[in-house]
Amino acid sequence: MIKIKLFSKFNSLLICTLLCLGNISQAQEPVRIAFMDPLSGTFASIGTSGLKQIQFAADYLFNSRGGILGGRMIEIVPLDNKQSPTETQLQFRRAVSEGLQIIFQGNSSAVANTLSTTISRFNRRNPGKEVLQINYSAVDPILTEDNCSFWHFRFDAHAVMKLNVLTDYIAMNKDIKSMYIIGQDYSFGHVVADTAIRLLNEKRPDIEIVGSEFHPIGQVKDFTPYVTKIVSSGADAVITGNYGADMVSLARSIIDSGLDIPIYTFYAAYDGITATLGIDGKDRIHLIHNETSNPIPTERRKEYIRAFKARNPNNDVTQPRLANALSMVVAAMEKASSTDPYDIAIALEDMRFTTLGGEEIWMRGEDHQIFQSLHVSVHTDEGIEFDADNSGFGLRSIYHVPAEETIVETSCQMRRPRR
Amino acid sequence: MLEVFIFATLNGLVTGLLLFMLASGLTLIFSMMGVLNFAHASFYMLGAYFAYSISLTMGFWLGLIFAPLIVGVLGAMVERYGLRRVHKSGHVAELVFTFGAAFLIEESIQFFWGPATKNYRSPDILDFPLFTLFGQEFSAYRGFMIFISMAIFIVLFRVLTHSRIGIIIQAAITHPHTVANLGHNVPLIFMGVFGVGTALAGLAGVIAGPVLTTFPGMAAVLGSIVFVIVVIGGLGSLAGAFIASLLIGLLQSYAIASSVGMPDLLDLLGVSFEADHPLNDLWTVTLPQIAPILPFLLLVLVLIFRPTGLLGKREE
Amino acid sequence: MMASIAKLSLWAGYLLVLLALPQFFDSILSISIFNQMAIAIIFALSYNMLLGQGGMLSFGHAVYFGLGGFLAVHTLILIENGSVYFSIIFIPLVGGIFGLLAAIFIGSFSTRKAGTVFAMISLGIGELIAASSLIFVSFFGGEAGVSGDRTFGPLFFGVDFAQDLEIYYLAAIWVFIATVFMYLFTQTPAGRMANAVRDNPERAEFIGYSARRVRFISFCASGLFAGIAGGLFALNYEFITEENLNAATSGRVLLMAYIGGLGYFIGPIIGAVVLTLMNSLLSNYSELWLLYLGVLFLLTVMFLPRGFAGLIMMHQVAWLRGTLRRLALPYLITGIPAFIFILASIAMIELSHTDGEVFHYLGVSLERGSSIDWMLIGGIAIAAFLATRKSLQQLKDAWEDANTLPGDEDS
Amino acid sequence: MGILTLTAVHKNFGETEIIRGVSLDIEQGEKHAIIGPNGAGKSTLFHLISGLHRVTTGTITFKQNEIQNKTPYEVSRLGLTRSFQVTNIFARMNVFENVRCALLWSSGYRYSFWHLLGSQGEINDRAMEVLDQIGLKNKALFPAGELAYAQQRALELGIAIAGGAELIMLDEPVAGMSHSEASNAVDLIRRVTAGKTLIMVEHDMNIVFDLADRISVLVYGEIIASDKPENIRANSRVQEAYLGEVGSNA
Repeated sequence: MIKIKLFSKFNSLLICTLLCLGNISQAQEPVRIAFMDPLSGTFASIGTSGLKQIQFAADYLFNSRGGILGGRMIEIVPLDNKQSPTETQLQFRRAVSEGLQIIFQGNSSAVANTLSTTISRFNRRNPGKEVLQINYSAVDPILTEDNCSFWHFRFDAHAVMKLNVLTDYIAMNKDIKSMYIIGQDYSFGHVVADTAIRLLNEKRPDIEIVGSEFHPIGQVKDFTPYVTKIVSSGADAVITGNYGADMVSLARSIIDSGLDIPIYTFYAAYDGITATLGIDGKDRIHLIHNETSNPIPTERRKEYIRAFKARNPNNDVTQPRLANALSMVVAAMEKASSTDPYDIAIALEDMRFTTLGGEEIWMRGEDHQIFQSLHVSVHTDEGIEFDADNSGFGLRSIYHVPAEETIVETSCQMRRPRR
Repeated sequence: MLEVFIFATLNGLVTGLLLFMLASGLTLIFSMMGVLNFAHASFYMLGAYFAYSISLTMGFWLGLIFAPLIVGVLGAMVERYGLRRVHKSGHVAELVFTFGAAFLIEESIQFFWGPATKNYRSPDILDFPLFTLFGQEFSAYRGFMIFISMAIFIVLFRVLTHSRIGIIIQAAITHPHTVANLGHNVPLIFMGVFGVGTALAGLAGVIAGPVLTTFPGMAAVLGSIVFVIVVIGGLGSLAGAFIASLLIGLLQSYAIASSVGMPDLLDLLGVSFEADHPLNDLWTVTLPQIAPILPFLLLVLVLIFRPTGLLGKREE
Repeated sequence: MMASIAKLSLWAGYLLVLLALPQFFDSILSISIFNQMAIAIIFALSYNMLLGQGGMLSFGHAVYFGLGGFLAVHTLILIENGSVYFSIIFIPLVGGIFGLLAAIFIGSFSTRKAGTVFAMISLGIGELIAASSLIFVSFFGGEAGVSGDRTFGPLFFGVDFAQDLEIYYLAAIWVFIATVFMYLFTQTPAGRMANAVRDNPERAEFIGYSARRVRFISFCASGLFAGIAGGLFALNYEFITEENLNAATSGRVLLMAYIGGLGYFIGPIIGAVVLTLMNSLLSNYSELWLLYLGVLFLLTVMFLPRGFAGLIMMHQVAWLRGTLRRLALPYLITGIPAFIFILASIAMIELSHTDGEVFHYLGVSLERGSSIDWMLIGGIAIAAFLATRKSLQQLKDAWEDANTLPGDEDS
Repeated sequence: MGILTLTAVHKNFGETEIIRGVSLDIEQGEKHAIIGPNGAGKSTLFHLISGLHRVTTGTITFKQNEIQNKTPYEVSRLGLTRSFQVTNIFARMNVFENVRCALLWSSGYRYSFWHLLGSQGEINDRAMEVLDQIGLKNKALFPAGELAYAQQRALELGIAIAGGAELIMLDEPVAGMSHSEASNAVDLIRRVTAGKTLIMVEHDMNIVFDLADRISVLVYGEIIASDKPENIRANSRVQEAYLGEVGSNA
């Protein structure tokens, strides 16, 4: 049926409905938060999935419960940066133009880096109009080390922290005598390779690094030649930081070659990847990430996931940290009774917060890096309560490291603005 | 070392023959119509997606038959209702049209199938190792790929040398302007050739999809390489395209298999540089690292020193 | 005399529009869009020097834009470090000079032939340099690119260019200068011979000119201006990445120049403005905007081989004859159903792609699951399409009527 | 020694020898016609002289310069110009621009990108003069590609003569024209080549005998006779090889 509505944006509709439900007599200004990630183009599936998750988190956790700061709703404003640093610049200006002062962004460390630089410059030049960057997924360590910024907060463990846990886990497996590292030829790929080699040498000097290979991002048609090298090197396991199609192609080539060795990854799940790997990847694909996927520790989180699935049957809660990040930002707002980025930033520093999963996480003030438990999971269809891509397959966590053991030193020397 | 060499050769062969299946269609189209079809790899991608959708309900083998047919019909329609209209505006317009078509096909695929990777799988019946050598498996599906590509090559060759239409096409390759004067229904032949050429690309997509991953970027990954092949082989030369396909397939495969690089060369010369040398990236570059750009390097060199390509006779 | 006054006032008007724009649209977003347009205009015009004026179809023009931009950012870094000392208003020139040097080097072997050979060399070099930029990280900065701060140079009459608006005025001046020089280039012997070589390289050789040399000069000039655009980009965004010299950027400038209209000097300007607006405005309303862009592009190639500028210029005769008014009603009669058809088609496309069950469109809520809604918009689309088709004949007649001189009706 | 001298010029395309030892000397101011059956190599000879093809062996001298290894533009700069069998103009430029471009090199503008042509009165005046000569003054702003066929041929002649070349080579200048158009064209050629050296290839014998001072007959890559028109008409070898068959249908 066609109904005439006054509001054209579906966000406004939603808020209207919720406002009416909440019986709030006077409409208050919503708190507007930008979500900047690829919503069109090659990487759109990851971005749109993230958008659905943050929108759901805002509605489920806050808007449906009467909003925040005494009845204000959260409005998520999607900004499509196409995962391009250039487009990010344009969208940043749009955000500023529309008065958005909190930007969630996660995909691609390159984008996170340029956004961080841009925001630092902008905030220095435009005092009073500052913008805050909430990085929920970009893991290049430099963002909280040499290039750390007062206006940037990271809600995911960075690559070195993750590799620390991953290599601990690998070190326990005495069957592994040799390791092959393959990655995309860019900064994250290099960080993974360099760190993995360093850490493995420390923890298991007997593991021989039989190969370390870089290939151009998105340029490789067929990974079989690389796999041939892996096979002939006699490696017992593979570490890769590949993502997207490069991850799938690599895994498929390894599986097709009949090579039955574990593959340690960062991004080999969800958004079509789990479904594509299917039975072939069972018990071979390992993933390092935060927040367990199976088993889910608390009933609250289970409910959250079920509610999400009810609203988005074709998507998964791939990044529980999005809810954590949003919740902590809201907590900071409540604590400071303000939506001013400076006040939020101060409140966020050294904040401790208990997640839906019942775990206390800590935002270190020194470098704005989150600390939370990390997990190694395996791709399987056994013991999976919450699968991915509706495929029956999913991640089962098999190794856990509590938050306090993931803490690493930082080289960050933060320049703090004066108020 | 021998095993690496053997497998590199086999891999190179698989890639090379696959590339040839694309390049042959492109060459046919170019020979007849003088159009370098920028969208050729997009039809390859369409082939993979159609086959994926068909395989969901009807299985791989029906996809193998029907997907190329659908792609071919689609290609013929693109020629009939698009390219033919642009033809009168000249070659640049045609090239730009196919460029736009490639753009649109990629966006349409994202529209209909979504941006995520598709789980398009090879048939279970071919899911066994054809042979095992030095502990490495060579999958039956790859053997099947070689078989199909060779079969296509032989059929194409027979048709071109022994059938009436083949002779017309051959004539067109060497004497593009005279065919029109022979009284053949040129528009119909154009449409047919475009359809067949794109169907070949579709077939390549059907058999490559399970191995090379079916995702919206698969055309972009292969597209420019196919161009490189037709240009290196010599525009309009099928034999040249065949040689260039294998050459590029093997070249890339060997480059990846090797592990030499600038550091080895510098060692050999007895030169060394500090790690903070401004050109450090250059001094540490390795052959596997640059393997995917070798075809472009080859292209530029060939065009500079032999603009007609390896076996080409016509320049435009 | 009259003609030159008219021309001068046209240029003055152009400058005035450039400088006055921020008075009317002063949000940060619109300034950002204007800056984008400024860059795109120079870049598209420089592309037109190649393809439109010189007949060289390039699939790698972003190389000169990008290399110019990279050098410009590195110069900014040098200024920041105090290694060199000059005002950043000259940064676009730095980019231009490097674009020129790159063009001299690459043009020395790539301009031997036009046509397919040139197109393929440009493609190969474009891919080569784009791929190399990811390997040679110390200069190109990998996928994150390199970044430099523009506020460290000496002040320019007290301006430190911290704000985008200040950059806009600088960009406007550069756009004006670049446009003037690119226009003047078309009026020089080298510019005219570029047209001649485009039309008939063989003949051009028999009037004393080396076709290769003529192409080379156009190519270098084009590289220079592409580099200036790249330098301006560097100033505006204070960073540059490999995506600014890859095939996608090269493709986009081809799109701009082609949609705008290659044969006309003003064409690329129109193309740059239209595409920039689409890019920054349309992408907000629909995830599918690239799909629409693809459709628009194909339709342009098929039905408007001379682009938007060509469409405008088609009306010159009617304008001169004063019969343009006669076309207004016929255009309206065809235009309204055509517009409805487009709106209805978009509604169907968006509705089939929407995530939720309800899709809000032009103040109307459509339900994805409702077959009545589908039939309704489908019906509107078909009706509008048929109406458009039916009205085409009257438009054609009116067009004939407006463009035929009274004398030659029977000829 | 004349303005143009060919000495033992050979041209092979692969195995086949197209030009088999042509020697020819053309005097300043001479109107010279080359005739011969189809496939005799007339156009190839033109291409060799004008630099489009390289000679295999032999020398070509134009005004004391050896030109057999020079490119078309170098030859053209020495003062030798030519037209083509197939109309060869700058189709997308207007008529005036076509002629002005042809004037550029000889006016010394070379590859200049610092002169604005609009303000160069002299070259614009001269372009208009040429247009006047070839009768296209009123079509000056017309796109060249939209002219009628005969007008395009006239324009091509205009392009050829505009640069002030001393030696003008015309390849079948009246081919494809009606009778009246052809006779107009002949008048035009006579007018614009007055005082200059002309070499032409032409099939229409009336025009050849009308225009030429001297005729060379090229058969299978060799010149079998080169003489005054009346002597050629009388030459038995020529009649046997060529004129007999052509003469009957001319």
